[in-house]
Amino acid sequence: MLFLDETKAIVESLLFVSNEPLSIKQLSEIININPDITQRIVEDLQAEYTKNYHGFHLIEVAEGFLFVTKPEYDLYIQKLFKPQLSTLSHAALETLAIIAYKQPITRSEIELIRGVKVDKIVNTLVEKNLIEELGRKEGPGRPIVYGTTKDFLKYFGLKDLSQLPSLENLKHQEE
Amino acid sequence: MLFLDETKAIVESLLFVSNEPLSIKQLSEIININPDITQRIVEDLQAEYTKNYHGFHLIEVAEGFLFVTKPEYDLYIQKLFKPQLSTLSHAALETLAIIAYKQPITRSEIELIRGVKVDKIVNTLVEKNLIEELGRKEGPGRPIVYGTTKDFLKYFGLKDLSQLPSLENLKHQEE
Amino acid sequence: MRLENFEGPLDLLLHLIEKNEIDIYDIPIAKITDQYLTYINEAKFLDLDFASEFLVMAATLLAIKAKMLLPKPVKVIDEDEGEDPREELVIRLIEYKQYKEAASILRTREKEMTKVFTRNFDEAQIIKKFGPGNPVENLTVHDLFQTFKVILEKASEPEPIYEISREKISIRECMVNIMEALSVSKKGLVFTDLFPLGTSRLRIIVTFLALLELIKLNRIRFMQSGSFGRIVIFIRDDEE
Repeated sequence: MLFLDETKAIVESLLFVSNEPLSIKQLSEIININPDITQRIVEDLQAEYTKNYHGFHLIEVAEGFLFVTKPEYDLYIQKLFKPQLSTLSHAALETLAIIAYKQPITRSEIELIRGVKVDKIVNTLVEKNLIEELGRKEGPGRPIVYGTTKDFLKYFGLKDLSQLPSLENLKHQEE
Repeated sequence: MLFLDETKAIVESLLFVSNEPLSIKQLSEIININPDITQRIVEDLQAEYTKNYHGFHLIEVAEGFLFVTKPEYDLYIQKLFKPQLSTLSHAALETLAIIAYKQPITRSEIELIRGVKVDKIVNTLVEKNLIEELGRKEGPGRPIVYGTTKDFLKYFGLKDLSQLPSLENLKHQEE
Repeated sequence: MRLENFEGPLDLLLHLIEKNEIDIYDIPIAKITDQYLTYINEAKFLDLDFASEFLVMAATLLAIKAKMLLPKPVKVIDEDEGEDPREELVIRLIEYKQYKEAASILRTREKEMTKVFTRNFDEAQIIKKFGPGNPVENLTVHDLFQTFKVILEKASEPEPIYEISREKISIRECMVNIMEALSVSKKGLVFTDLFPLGTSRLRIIVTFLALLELIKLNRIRFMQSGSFGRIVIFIRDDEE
């Protein structure tokens, strides 16, 4: 028989690693203890983590028990993940620039310009809703052609694509 | 200014949701508090979770802090996950050891020490994100130089590279 | 123990040194070379790359062995004395051994860490929960334009070309070289002198293939003064 402190620690470690709610039954079977003891331990843990100085607590959902952060700290958690929301890698920016100016364009045409594979980046840009599939090109393999989205215009504060700084300007700057 | 209990709860909630170690700097910036306070809170949390009745604790790894389960409960967690624990091959470990100590290092420099080709192993280690390209060396062919990543530190539970035993010590052990 | 159990030629050598309880600074090279060659002979090489690494080391060992057996020239210059042909190999072995130790320390740490689990949040899920946000928050249309401008400029530049030097040796060329050397020295050539320390792997292999080819063509012959004695190569006279 395990000591109560140790049993409590085991229950806590299991709840800690699980992304899914764990039931009293599951926990008891894994640890091989009486469900009554498990029940008491889980209630102990619930009471403990309700305390103010804890950032997460143990909630009971339909299927069992799950550690989740307390809702009042959502803003901070959002801040933690936010950098991933907004930053675009330089490679992604390059790819986006090429698509913006050369659309409709296929993946292999982008690769020809950038000199590297762009599969992943194109997928990321689609996920971020900055570009979308416009259709397929006639010709061998009928490759997908990409273009920028409405969200792209919104994010860059453009009314339409004609508002992109023109390449003609670029030429004149050069001369 | 937040009350200390609340600040502690916020730090805890951030550490709880993060898969990656969080540094004092990151935490302080997100919560917008003095790093000294963050440091004190993190030390508090470390002390708190060391206690026997907790199933996980706060370790310092890869230049940050990370909640992980205590090693003594791994059998129970394995029962929950039935995870496939794959360890690195001996060849991969040797190659990693050389890179860890001699970085930045080129592939042919590694081959000189190991006496065998390392192309495949280096590629595998890059895929596993344990090493990365640091740039190119000046000289003929401008070969790529490699170094270890943050994931390397995390994988081996190291705070930073200085925690590796020094080669001098290894030498003396021999004699 | 099979050859596949070793990480490479250095690993095999270290094993032999440990097994024989030999002082790494004073390797009985003849003994170790014999044992090394026994391993190689018994091995079935499936992976040619792997095999070539072991063969290169075999050649190195034979070269060292030959140098140590070579009688010291009479007119020996003092400075040359004390130079041990094993030195370079010993340095390599000691360095390799260090990293082997380091690897075993990493193995211990790895084992400890496999007992430890982190929470494994699906970050994509969390991000989704917070809504899409603006993925280009810190960028303006000017950044986009500048980036494209740089791409166009880069595209108009010619690709930089680097010359990569690589030794080019053909078997034919090597055969000619060997024959020329043989025609000059009537007393023949010592086999291992064809592979001085520091000879590139490619050259060793090509030289070896050239020798095999010359034997096949009946252009050269070998003489050896007893087993493990030095091997000397001679031109085969037409009359023979």
